[in-house]
Amino acid sequence: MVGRILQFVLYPLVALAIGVFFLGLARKITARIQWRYGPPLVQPVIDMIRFFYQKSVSHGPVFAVGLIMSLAGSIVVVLFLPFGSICPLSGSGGLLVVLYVMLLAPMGIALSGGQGANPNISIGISRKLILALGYEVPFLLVLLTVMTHYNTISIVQVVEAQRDIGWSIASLPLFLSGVSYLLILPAMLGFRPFDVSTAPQEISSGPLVEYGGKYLLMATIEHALLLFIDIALFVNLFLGGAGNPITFFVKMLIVFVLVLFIHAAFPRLRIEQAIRYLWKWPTALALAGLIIVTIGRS
Amino acid sequence: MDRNQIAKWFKEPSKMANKYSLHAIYFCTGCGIIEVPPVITARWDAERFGVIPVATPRQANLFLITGYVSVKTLKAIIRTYEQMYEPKYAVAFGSCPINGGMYWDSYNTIKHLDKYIPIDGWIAGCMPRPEAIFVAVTHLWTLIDKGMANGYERYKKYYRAYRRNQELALGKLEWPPLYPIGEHTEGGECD
Amino acid sequence: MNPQLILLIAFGGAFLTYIFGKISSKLRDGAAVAISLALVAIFACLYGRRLQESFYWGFLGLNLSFRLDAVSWFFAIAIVSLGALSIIFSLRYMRDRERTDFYYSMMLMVNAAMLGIVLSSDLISFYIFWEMMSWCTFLLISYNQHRALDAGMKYIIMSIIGSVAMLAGILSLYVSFDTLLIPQIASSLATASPGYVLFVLVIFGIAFGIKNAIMPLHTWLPDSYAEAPSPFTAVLSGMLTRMGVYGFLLITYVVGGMIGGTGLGSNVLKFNYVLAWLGALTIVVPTFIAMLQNDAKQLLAWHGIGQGGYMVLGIGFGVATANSLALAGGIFHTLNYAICIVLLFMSVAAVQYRTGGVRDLNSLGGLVARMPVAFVGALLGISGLIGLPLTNGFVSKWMMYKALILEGHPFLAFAALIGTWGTILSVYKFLHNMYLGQLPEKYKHLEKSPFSMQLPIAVLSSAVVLFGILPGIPLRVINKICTWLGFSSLDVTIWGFTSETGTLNTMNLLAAIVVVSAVVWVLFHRAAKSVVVAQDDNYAAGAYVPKDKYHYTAGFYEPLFTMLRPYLRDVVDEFYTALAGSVRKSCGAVRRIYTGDVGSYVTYIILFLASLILVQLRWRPW
Amino acid sequence: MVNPVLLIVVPLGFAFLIPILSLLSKKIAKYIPPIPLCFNIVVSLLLLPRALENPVVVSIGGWQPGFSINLVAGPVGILLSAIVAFVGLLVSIYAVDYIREGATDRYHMLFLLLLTGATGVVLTGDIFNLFVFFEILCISSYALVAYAGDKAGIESAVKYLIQGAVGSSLLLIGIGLLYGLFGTLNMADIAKALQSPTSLPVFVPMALIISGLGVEAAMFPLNGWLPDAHSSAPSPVSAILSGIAIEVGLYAIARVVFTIFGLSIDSTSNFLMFLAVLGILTLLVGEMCALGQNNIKRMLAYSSIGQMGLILFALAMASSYAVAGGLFQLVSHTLAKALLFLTVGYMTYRTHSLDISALAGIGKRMPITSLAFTIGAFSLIGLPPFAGFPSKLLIVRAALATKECLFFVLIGGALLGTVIEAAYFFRVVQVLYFKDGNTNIARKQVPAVALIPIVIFVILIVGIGIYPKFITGLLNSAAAELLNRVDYIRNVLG
Amino acid sequence: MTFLENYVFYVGAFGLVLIGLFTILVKRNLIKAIVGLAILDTGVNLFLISVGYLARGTAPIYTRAEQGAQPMVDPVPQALVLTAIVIGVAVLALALALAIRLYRHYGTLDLRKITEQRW
Repeated sequence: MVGRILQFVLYPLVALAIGVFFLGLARKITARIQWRYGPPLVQPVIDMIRFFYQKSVSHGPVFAVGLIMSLAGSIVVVLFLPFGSICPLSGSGGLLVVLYVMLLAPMGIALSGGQGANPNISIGISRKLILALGYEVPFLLVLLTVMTHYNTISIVQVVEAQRDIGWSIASLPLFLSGVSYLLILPAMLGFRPFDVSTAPQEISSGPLVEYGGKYLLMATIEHALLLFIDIALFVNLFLGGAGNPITFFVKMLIVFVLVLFIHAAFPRLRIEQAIRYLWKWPTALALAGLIIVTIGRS
Repeated sequence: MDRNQIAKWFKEPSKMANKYSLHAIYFCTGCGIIEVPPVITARWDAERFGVIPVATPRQANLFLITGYVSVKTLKAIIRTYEQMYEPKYAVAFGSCPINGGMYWDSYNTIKHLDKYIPIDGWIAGCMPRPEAIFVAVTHLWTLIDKGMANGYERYKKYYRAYRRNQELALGKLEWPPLYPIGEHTEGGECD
Repeated sequence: MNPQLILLIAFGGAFLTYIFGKISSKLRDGAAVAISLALVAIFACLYGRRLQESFYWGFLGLNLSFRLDAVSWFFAIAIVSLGALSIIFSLRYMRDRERTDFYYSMMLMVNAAMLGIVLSSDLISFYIFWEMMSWCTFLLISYNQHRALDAGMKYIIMSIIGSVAMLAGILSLYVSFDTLLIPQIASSLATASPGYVLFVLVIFGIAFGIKNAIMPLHTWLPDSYAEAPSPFTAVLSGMLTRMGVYGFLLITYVVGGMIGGTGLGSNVLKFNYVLAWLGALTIVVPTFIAMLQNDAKQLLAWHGIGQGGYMVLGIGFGVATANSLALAGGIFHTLNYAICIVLLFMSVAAVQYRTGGVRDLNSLGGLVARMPVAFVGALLGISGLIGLPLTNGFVSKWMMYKALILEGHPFLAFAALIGTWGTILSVYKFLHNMYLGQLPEKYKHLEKSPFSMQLPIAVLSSAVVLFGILPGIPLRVINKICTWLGFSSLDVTIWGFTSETGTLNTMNLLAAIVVVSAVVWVLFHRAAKSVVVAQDDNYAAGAYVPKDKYHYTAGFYEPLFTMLRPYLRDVVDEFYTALAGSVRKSCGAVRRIYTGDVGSYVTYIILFLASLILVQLRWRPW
Repeated sequence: MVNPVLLIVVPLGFAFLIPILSLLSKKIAKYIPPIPLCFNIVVSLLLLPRALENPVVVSIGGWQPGFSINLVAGPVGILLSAIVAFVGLLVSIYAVDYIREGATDRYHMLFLLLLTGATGVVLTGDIFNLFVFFEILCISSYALVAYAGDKAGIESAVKYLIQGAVGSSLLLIGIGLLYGLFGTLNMADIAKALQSPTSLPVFVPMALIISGLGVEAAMFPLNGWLPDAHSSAPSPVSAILSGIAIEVGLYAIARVVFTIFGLSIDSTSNFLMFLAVLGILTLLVGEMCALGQNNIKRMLAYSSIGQMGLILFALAMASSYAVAGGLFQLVSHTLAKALLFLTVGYMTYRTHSLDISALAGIGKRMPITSLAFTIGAFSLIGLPPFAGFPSKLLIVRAALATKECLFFVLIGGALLGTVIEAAYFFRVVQVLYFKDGNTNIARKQVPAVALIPIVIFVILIVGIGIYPKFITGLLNSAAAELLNRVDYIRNVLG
Repeated sequence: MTFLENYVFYVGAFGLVLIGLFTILVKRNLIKAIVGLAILDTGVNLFLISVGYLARGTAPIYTRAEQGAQPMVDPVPQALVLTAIVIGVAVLALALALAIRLYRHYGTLDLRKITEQRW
């Protein structure tokens, strides 16, 4: 019981730590790729401390409530994802619940941003939602492929099934889905070339325009957790999860660095280009995977 | 980081974080902006010091004013400065904001930026080299450490005067005062 | 309390209200509220009761009979409670309008007719009440005049097409089996030929499909929803349209014998698969069309179509695969959708009431500061529509998705899931453009919505959350419906489901979300204080954004639309419009027969005589 | 001892009394028509119990049936004569106020003559007598259509007259041929002599008679006069023409087809099928023409054509259900259409225009009249709980019960017609209530004397719609009588 | 010849009917159409008479009992024709009256032009 409670308390903190580490790593590696020295790895932490202590303005209650909802949603999603052997809330609805709880984060940001009443926020949210629609099409297809293939909606069972038959990404029908997931991962994480919704140069970082101080802190934490969630989901579904947290972390790290290379090397796409891309190759791959799985099943 | 640093972190986390996380907002107000890209890109890489450019004053705590300030730009500068959260630092770049520089007799530039918003540091030169920006940043650190980078407090204290100067230069401002002005009295020009 | 008495109260109440209205408007309002609340009380008392009444009333030798069982109770309680809430909502909304007597009596009449539909146990009384509902609805839709007239025409034409199809179906059943009692037909159909069963299914499918606005038959809906008076739109979208769902359940029951028996009637299955796919189509296309709308009610109306697709998908699929989870999901979604959409329409109506009828999304904004209750209603409403966890919509959608995935129909599931994303995009636009964003100067001093509007919104909002947290409450009744339809019952707990393939426990979710939110809130609270500033104090590259000069939210999803607009035309509607145009044209051509020239008329007479004799000579039958 | 002859003699006498009495006072004429019509209703109701048991056969002049002119007051006859008298009564009450200009005494005389003719047609047992009464009906209706003396009325009357005269000539030729074949004019006698309608010599008179009667009964290609006449006549006349005259024509066709020629669906189905097709054709053409109309009375007239088509279709199915349904439809159409014309009469009187668009906003100015119009329209469409619903229900059921593909298709056409009908009637209802129109029209009800018939019609429509048993018994026996040829012959000839 | 002898009245009657119909169909003038109606009526009447006609029959009056050996023509059609003639006259009178009124309204009797009441 104590262990379970500890899991509940510690697991989100671990996830947050990993997420923040990834944020720092992202800045560092990007800098190295750009032939810069880069900030210290703890720079995001320093930033977050500053945000914590800095004053801020609020545009109304929804401005805060939306962010709280968003962050809470992200933390709850973390609780649903197995992390190695740690999995506090696995038995409560499975992947479908994860899918829906994941909606809380963008919805919260969108609500909060809406209250901000800034033209850049409007544009940013509009782009964010459009982009979300863009990557949700292949993403949902991928998830459905996995769920149909293993005939379960529980992530834990997907992980267990992979323990017997090897990684999903190595098996044929799911290979396509895995590739598709990898292709849309930058979009899900808001990395380049899909960072048009928060483009700083163009729309003053979009939904984040009015955030400062603790608001920005929460948005940063939310982003860190998003990194954790999306990558952990990939690792769980396609890379066989892991028996212990360390292996799991290593797998996540590999995937993240892969995404990071794309992030550092590509310019930003316009929103139509992004959608066009997302609905072309990743969707085609995911669809092919789903068709194969469906045929194989029947 | 030595032990001293760590002790400082525990003692005054807010001040330390402010120091090492200078998120800068700058306007392309004048020619000085040409020096900023080298500063933030591979050649000089300001990110080493935690200085990164951000897109909005809400996230920033460092305001770089790069070059001369025309009257029209002044309005945007004031607005942006007021929208930054405390603690906030303004650094003027080049000689024009200091005294008008080569535009000293222009009808359309302001001469002393300090009359309109409080400036915490000046970088002289026309143009200053990128290294000068690093010097400014390190100086700013010192000032922050000593509690002397307190332009925002000055602004609050003498807001009435600042506002009056701003209105003298720009005419009536559209937005309401940031701080309560109270009843308007004669005099009280700062510095 | 027998069903006739209830109907007598309902219909009599409608008439009485009209008469009272001639005496005093206060009396009328009181009567309308009292009658609707009395009906709610009656049905609340009748929970779990089973009634069956049959009496000969001299209707062409047909018995009219009424019943009350799980399914009719479920729908009836929804009808009367939503009806009562809309009546309460109307009190202020309709106060200074003309013809309010007519409005109230028609509202009560529609409710009474819907009650009649769900309480009737034979098809002829079902049909009578169905038609009464149709024309009452027509009158109410047309109430707002101007553009409402076309909407009303569209509605009534499609509705009449549906009901004549249904009439033919009903009478064909009567001719075949010599009975119209639903249970007897159910037992008779078990022995009918498969082709005949398919005929019955299709013809009733058309009738109920039109009412439920399934994709190729949906075109009446958007305009009608948009143009009807808003409190009535709530009823129209919440329950009236969903009479189609009730109809599908009825079909399911009628042909249910075929499923329960040994051989699953293949035609029934095919029909239901087609239904499920149509449901999927209905989810996707209208939901995306909804994004294009700039009229708040039109937007919600398209969602009305889309969400109807979920119900049809759930029921059709549930029947096709004998999966009670999907079926229960479909039925539950009917209730959830009704609550949410009524909530949303009421919140729109509250805004309309205060802003003087504005419902153009491009000219509203920022109303959260002025009308917080309406905003909370709208927020919970859209959360329910999307299916965010801890709202009722989540549970029903989860049930359907799970069934679809585990039965191996990922494409249907995909349609439903992507529909959710379409929903998010469009309802966010709705919420944002109406309540968030900038507040236009002219609405700076808008008053809060009056209490009689806040009350229904509050009640429905709490229902959204209550059924989301404790889905077991309605699911217990729905379970009974499933068993009535001949399906296996579900393992329902008060918190969700327990089964091997995947459980749902809303308590876990609730606890997690509440605790985590509390922690986050504490963190938030511990951080440096923030100052509340005016909405227009925001950063736009240092410029001061002049008030009311710009509206940021116009063309909210423009990049997407430029991509999708060519594909998101309502082709069906265009087809119907063209069809109607050509019918009108051909009617004009037919009229030319009457040339006005006596010579041609006499020629017709002689030709007719000649053709009669010709018929005799050529077509010699005798 | 009431005698069916009274049903004809009394109105006829009163009709000729009117010009004489109006010599005394101009105002008295308009109060006269209700008297004989009330009398007729009473007589019909008194005859009803007897007629239901056994048709009352009266021979005139004391000759035995077969040689004399006789009246056969069976359930159909009594039913229809009661309806004629009843609708006539209500319309005449309405006309007390409505008909103000022109030679009012002659209007009332012609009105009574028309009703006399109609009563005669439904009661007579003699085919030439039928022709005579028919001519009475027709000539008085020609004159009534022209009553207003305006351009439209005269033109329509002339056209009506020419077509009607041609039609009655055809009818007369047919009667002559029948007489030449069988040497008798008594319908029962002819029926007895005529064994099968299959031979050409028998068929030709039938074709001639059907075409002749069809002109009056508004069968599809023969109804060129109807929209003109019904729309340009004064509204009470339109009500009578639409509500009674064409129904009587249809009754005559049914009588001829079923009783004289003995067609039935099993032996000689094809001709009846042809009639059924014709009925649906009439229905569709009527409804389609009505759809685009802007003239409200013309629209109603076309709608009458459509309804006639439906009745013809029902009668042509020749099963007892179908005929009962057809008669029910006949009754409900009579009530509804008379109601519609009466309400429209005052509406157009108020707006000075026959355009539908001119009726905008009338719902607020004349609420009761508009409500009555709405109810009439709903009843015609066949919406519950109005009288049109059970009748349509019966017809559809009968068509489905035939289990013949053709009838399925045809009933599909009929239902399509219903949809079109709904389209134009609902449009008018919208215009009445939901369009803002001319606000100059004062809010004023129709005069009470005109309101009485309207309200009675409404009550009847709703009453029959809710409780159709009220008349179904009578209709069933009427249908049985109409179909049962053998009984008819036995009853008449003894 | 016997055919013509036996059926001459029928032929004549139908000839008249056809002429009448032809007139109504073809003639534009209302008066001519009315004349056509009259011809049609006459034809029909003639036809009715000839239905009851017997060659060399006597008038059907029983008072001349001595002629009993001779067949009598059928009296019924004659009665019918009397009625029909009366009706025909009434119709014609009405038609002509209406024609006068129509001319006042339209200033023409051309039936092709009097088509205000249509579709």
